[in-house]
Amino acid sequence: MSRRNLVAAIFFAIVAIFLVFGALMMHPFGEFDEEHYPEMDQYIIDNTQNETGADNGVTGVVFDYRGFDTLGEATVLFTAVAGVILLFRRLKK
Amino acid sequence: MSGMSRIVKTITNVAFPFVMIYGLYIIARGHLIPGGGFQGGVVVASSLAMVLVAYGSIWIVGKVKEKNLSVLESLGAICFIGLGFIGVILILFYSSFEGSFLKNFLIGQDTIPIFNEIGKGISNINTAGIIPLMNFSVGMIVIAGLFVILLVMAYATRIKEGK
Amino acid sequence: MIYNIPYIAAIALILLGLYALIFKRNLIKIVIGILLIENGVNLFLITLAFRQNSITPIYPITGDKSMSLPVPHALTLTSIVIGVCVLALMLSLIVHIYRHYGTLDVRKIGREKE
Amino acid sequence: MLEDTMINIVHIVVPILIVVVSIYAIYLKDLIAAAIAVSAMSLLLSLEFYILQAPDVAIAEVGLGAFLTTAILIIAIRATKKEEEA
Repeated sequence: MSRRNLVAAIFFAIVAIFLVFGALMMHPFGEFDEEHYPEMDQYIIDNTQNETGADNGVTGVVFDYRGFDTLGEATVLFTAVAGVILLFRRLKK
Repeated sequence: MSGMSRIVKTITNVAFPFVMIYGLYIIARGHLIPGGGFQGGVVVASSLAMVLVAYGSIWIVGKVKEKNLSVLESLGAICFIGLGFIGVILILFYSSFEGSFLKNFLIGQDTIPIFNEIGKGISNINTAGIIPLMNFSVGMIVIAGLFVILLVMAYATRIKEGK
Repeated sequence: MIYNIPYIAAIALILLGLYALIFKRNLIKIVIGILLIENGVNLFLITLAFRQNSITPIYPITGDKSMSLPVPHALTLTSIVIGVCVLALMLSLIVHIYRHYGTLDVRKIGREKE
Repeated sequence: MLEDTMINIVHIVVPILIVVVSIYAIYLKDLIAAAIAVSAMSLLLSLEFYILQAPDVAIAEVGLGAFLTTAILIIAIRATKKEEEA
């Protein structure tokens, strides 16, 4: 094992230890007590039919409460298409 | 990639319209059932990709021009941003209007008198203001973008014949 | 402890992707590692959004059940589409690298012309 | 009662299957087989999303992850080498 692999293995072990301890110390799966109560999500669930008119809460969040995220996502898709066409332009003929 | 065998082409001919209509259904009713612009666009792009794999990219390039798909994608993006800016522009005409970018200006309004009554009987399809229109524009962006990516990559790396 | 299994599965996906990212030398295997990390993060977000004895966030609601949280679902939806865009750009660059150098090994790229 | 027990069993079995299939995606030397393993992993992940009450994300994942990702990966693998050396 070379020196590069040794350093990489040590780094990998440190990250693995932190991630596994983080997973074991999460709150129990599917239960929310008062400390972790999701106030923002509860507000959206209660008001999405009056404020946006959509029955589907996820569509209400994507297109109304967080419309800027959708705009940025469309920009990323546009840029990816432009990049792929630019990269393969010379190989087409 | 050149075309595949006759069995694959026949099954593609049978399955293609059903998958495409299912995707358009998901886009059109995205505010009432699980679905929306992204998911329906992905399903329609999957059906187009199935035709691409079955018939080969050279046949597709003879039928569909790449520039037309770029125009479709740009049209979707312009529709999305335009719908966002209408919420700002309406401030100039109605002084009591509280507008902002991406404001849902069709919900809870009475300037267009009969709009909210259209489609009330047909299972409330017109309840969400501008959200269905945004679903259509995002669906256009996703269909054209993913199909252009697959088409360009498959045509540029095609297996050259007679070499 | 036994009900924390989705958290542990997400962490295992992230660690497997990190292993492929560090120790593999083929470029396409590295891309597969990045895909695994992405799916692990998506699974973690959806797991955070789950509430016990709940339904999907779509009206009408029946009975006295609660709804699962809608904001992490929206974030995950955006993340999945962006992941495919990044994958297409990475694979286009890999095809160009293979045509220029004739190999996919990370150690041999850039050392041919010396 | 029986329904709750079944859902609990599925909550335990499906994540274990996801981890096993992703280990195969790393381990296999043939790159097309690895791409198919990634596709199977995305399919199981969409099943897990459906159990966790997120059908929107499940539809997007089964379209993008299990179909288009595999198509793009196989197009790129066909243009390059099909085996991983050593």
